Amino acid sequence: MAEHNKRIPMQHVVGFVLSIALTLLATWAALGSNLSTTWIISGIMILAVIQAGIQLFMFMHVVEFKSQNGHVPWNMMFHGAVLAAIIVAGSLFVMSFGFTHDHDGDDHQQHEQQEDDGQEQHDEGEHEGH
Amino acid sequence: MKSMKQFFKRGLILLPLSLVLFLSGCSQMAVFDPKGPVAQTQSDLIIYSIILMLFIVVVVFVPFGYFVYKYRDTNPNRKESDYEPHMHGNTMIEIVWTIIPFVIVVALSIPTVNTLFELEKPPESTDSATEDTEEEPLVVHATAADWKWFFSYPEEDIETVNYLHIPTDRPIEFKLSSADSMAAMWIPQLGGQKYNMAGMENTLYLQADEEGVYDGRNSNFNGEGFTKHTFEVYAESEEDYDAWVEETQNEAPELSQEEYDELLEPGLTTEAEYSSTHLEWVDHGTNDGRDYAVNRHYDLYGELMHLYSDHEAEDFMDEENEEDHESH
Amino acid sequence: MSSHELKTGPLEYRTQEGQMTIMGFWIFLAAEIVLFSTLFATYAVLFGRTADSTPPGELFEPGIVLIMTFLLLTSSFTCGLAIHEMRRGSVKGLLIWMMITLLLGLGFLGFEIYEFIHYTHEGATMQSSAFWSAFFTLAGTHGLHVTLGIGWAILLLIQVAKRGLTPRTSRKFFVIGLYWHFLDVVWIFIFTSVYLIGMVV
Amino acid sequence: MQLDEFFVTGEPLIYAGMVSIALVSAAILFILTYFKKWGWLWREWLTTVDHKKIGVMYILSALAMLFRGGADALMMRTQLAFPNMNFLNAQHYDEIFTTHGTVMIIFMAMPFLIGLMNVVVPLQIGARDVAFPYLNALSFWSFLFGAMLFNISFVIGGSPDAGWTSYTPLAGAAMSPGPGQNFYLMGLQLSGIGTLATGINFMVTILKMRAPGMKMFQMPIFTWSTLITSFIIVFAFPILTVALALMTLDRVFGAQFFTLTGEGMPMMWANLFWMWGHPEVYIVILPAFGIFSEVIATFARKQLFGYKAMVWAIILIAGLSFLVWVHHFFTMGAGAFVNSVFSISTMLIAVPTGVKIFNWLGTLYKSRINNTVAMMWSLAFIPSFVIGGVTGVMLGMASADYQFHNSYFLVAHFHYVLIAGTVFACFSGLVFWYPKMFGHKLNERLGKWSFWFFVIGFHVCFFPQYFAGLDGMPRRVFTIIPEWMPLNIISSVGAFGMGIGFAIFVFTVVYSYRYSEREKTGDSWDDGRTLEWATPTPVPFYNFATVPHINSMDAYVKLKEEGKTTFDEDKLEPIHMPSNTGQPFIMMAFLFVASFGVVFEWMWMAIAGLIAGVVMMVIRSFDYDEGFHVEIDEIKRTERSTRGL
Ligand code: HEA
Ligand code: HEA
Ligand code: CUA
Ligand SMILES: [Cu+2]
Repeated sequence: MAEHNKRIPMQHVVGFVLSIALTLLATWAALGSNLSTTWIISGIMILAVIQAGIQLFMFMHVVEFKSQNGHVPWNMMFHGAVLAAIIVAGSLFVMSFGFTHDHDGDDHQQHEQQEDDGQEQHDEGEHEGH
Repeated sequence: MKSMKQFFKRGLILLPLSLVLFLSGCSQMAVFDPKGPVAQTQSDLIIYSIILMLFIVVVVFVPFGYFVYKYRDTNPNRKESDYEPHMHGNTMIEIVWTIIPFVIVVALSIPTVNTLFELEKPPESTDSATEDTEEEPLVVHATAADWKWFFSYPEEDIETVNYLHIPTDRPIEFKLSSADSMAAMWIPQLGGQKYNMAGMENTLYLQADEEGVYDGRNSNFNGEGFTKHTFEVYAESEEDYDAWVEETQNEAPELSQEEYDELLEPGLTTEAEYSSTHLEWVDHGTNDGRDYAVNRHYDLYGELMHLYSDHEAEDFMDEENEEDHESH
Repeated sequence: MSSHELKTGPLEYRTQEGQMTIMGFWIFLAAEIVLFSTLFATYAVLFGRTADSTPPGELFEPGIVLIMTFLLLTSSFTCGLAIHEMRRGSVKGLLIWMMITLLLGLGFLGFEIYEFIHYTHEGATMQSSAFWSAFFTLAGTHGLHVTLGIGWAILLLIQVAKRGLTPRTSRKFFVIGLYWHFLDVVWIFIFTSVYLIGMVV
Repeated sequence: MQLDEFFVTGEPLIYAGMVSIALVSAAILFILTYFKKWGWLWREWLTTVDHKKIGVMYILSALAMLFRGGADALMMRTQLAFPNMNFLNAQHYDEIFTTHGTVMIIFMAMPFLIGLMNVVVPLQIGARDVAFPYLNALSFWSFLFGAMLFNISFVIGGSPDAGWTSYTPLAGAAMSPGPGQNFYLMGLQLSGIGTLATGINFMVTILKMRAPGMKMFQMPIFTWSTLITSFIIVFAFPILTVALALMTLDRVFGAQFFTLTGEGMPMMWANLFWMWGHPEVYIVILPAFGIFSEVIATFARKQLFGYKAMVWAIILIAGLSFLVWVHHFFTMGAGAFVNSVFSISTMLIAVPTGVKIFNWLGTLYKSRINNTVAMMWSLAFIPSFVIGGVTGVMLGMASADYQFHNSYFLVAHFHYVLIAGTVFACFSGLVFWYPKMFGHKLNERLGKWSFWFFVIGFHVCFFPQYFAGLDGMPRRVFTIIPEWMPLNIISSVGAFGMGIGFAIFVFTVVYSYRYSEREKTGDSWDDGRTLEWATPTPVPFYNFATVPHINSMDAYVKLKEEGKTTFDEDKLEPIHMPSNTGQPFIMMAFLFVASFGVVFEWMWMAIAGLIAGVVMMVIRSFDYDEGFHVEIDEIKRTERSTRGL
């Protein structure tokens, strides 16, 4: 990366501009647009992942191979992301049956996964009152 | 060497030993003495898995014993060809011993998944006499509290403490919840357990095919009184059951909220029955009922009972229970 | 350990000790990812469990959060510039950009503290419900990391002022750079999945 | 707080415990002072950063913890031997199984294995120390202070009593008031920091400090298992850190994560606990697998069968270990679909584990077995562990687990894997590497006695428990009903058999210290295959004067065949070594004080300790100590004397 001899590191500037832009886009999508909730959530989560990528690749030199660290940084970040997915999605998947929102009466969403599997009557029977 | 031989023997002895124990024990051990369709399914599944596991055990133990015996350095019959220090592997055989276990796992998974889904439904009638009547399951709310059990029959409007009556040949739909700590309702001879948790409700289907008295208990550790957190299940014919219901409705006192709150206090209690249920003012299985007991008795949970195994508490309970049972 | 010295390349990678520390720090960051994802998972599972306290939709304010986000994003950028200056061999550039980074970080912290106090006044505290416990713990853990980062960076500023750029000091700065960017990544997810989603749902 | 609340009172056993702790401490202080050993202790041990010494300290502490956990176990088995025993009351029994489980897994099994890793791994890869020696010392002291904190609960404040799993809401502030549960939280938190640091340390050590030329797929298998274990540690321990922190917030600061009030969610604790807890059990089994591989290959005098498959099996097991946690709460009611998914993923672990078992059998095939004590422990592992493993798979069948869960069937399963796997490996590895650590072998004849007592006792103790479980005996009951008596008596007899085995083992150590021949060669067993046996004994503090170029597996076998040693006088260069430091010890002592403050909710103490700990970190940051160089002359002198040149 001969870049580092230059006075102004373009990579950083581009990364910065992109992250500001993506943040604004996400804010607009969430607060200004009238997309459906599902779309907003998945959309802004994707934007967040892209931003994380910008930090990792443009600021953190995650693939700086001359560092003698080989694939380790990249590898650790990748597996960290996999674990993050397992922990967050796994917890939601497993714990969803514990939601006790009988006050807002919207417990069907929580059982989606199981219902998808043709388990309608049961899950509802099993967890009425949630 | 002496130790070598012992080694070899132990491997061989364990096998028949386990078989003997299994065969002689099958009729007595609670899990292998099922008294209803749910426990029956589980017992069948377990026996099926034990057979496969014994196969694996043999497949490992036999070559193990043989190699350890044959290739020991001190074996007087060693041949030159018995030693190949540079053998590094064999792809063919490695594939074989990956695939066979995989196949066994598949063979275990299929019935496991099937029964899992089956257990979420009321058991299908096994008795040909009742086949066409297709009875609705009897709903019983089983609520655990430190350290007693409440069984509420909403339809019948009765409630019992630390024991319950059920009709045979009819599925029971247990609505499990807890007033405070997490418990698990387990009646080994009728089927496996599920957790009782405050603020939520689990459903457990069980059914008895044979009349009798079965031991039930909380199997999930929940503090000092855990060991005594038990109850008894009286499975009886439809008629006897109906008679019991009627008798309880007519003769048992009503359950007042004050009395219920007192019962909820952490500690042991005796058996009791009432002609109304606590569901009228609280269902611990709902979000609103989750902190009912904690709010009332917050400061009492930490108090020690100094429970010894032959403490008065137990004697007292035994006596009371005997009196009680004359009426059942 | 002196055996693996390099003669070229960035200072921080020249000694084997430097390489190992940086690799170790990447591994530590992986552990941090897991730490924060556990907090996120807890937050997600406890989402909506506000009991009788104020729901988040009524308290979250896009304005403040957006300012906080820009402060942190900018600080991440200036931190990148600081490390860039370091690699160009400029102690002065490093010091200046790093101090700007810290000021931005302090600004972020100031807003966060203000925000927490505000919520507390509105009756949303760590104790009021599962949701708020999860919220304060997640955001608070991030805030604590920022605080530690600032303290740590100040120590390093003193060291580099005293010793100039050596393999050792530049390694330390490189590592704190990684840390700082990482905190930005975490914040992006807090911003998105806590605040934005909290305001949408 | 009153003094009589501070000290645990009322139980003769506890008074006895206090008296013995006081006596032992006094005796130690007296001996140290009398023989003027304080300086020696500080210089040689408390401030050391040498991986070998740290390893030895880990192992000694772990043996002490095995004694403590074992004493707990014997008390439980006494209470359970007959119906209506009144040796322990319910409360005391609860405390004892809680501390037994926690001590055995966190403060015995893990530190024992980490100790062996510390001693062996740098030697196996031809390194002079671990990557971060200072951090390594920090890890050890954090473990030891964590363990001490947990153990003093026995006499001060009261022990935790909610099980090693500490399920909420039982373990929450409402149902378990008082410091007991806080000891669990802070003890584990403090030692957890060290474990995480160890994981990072070993990953970097193995990735960056291998002898020149040694490729990943030429590493000794124990090194491989250490690498993968470290990987699991790095990804699993932060989950525990968070879970413990959240429960601490609940208990000490009134947060509502796992409470019944404020819409907290007790189930989430179980979820988080097992997300760490399941990987944890593989953290204690994978290094064990590594040890067995080394020992079996060495004493079968044969290359490990299917090395590559063995490595990939470890990797696969590690990967799967993060996908099965729900099997610990199949009965929570998550529904048939969730249970099916986790049931299948659980059973899949049988496949790579089976590959390992069969490869060990393959190693024995056409071998020349030298039946030493170390080998006997490893051989005994194979059939015993298979019993534990296949019953594990039975537990993995969710619909059957409804009947096994929380019963003695489960207790039998995990002792079969933990003891036949982890404990046998600890004994095997300790006996195997003992001459490297202490310069003499353990007496083989006594070793066999302790082996047979322990192994037979083990089967007698735990095999009947499977049947007790099938007969409906739940775990964690403090007294049994008459129907379960026959099985329980047998089991208790077995437990005491193990106790005798352990006692003989301790005797063996003392006996061998006095009577065993001192080691002269580095390759104590004559059949060493890996680089640790290429070092002279005692191992010089810098390990290798010169490091050879490695280009094959079983590096030392090759060297021996070629008639070479690792020592090459012409290539000597000054060796750079880190200096000793008391900082890690002091830093962790402060954090110990802080944790103690949290346990009793004395915030002034917690904050003071924390500030002092932070000050130590600042001092460390300004510490530019460069270590020192060992000059060529000194290296020559050392090598000549140890190698007898
Ligand atoms: C060293 C520790 C260790 C190890 C290695 C294992 C290994 C396994 N464990 Fe175990 N387990 C524990 C420690 C361990 N466990 C502990 C401590 C608990 C209880 C905690 C508590 O509640 O307090 C527990 C609890 C536990 C449960 C929860 C039960 C319950 O609470 O109801 C389950 C359920 O699935 C389970 C399954 C397994 C499986 C499938 C394996 C597999 O990895 C086993 C694989 C090995 C083999 C199968 C044998 C060799 C293979 C072959 C010879 C090939 C052919 C075999 C087949 C095709 C089957 N374990
Ligand atoms: C590595 C882990 C490990 C190890 C090695 C052991 C070792 C032993 N365990 Fe433990 N055990 C657990 C991990 C372990 N256990 C866990 C996690 C639990 C669950 C806890 C919970 O439910 O929360 C548990 C629970 C548990 C129970 C169930 C308690 C209950 O649910 O009510 C029992 C009961 O028998 C038991 C017994 C034993 C015995 C007899 C040993 C023996 O192997 C011990 C042998 C060692 C010694 C005996 C050394 C002591 C020696 C002396 C004191 C010398 C002097 C003695 C004489 C001369 C006789 N254990
Ligand atoms: Cu919800 Cu159980
Ligand atoms: Cu597990």
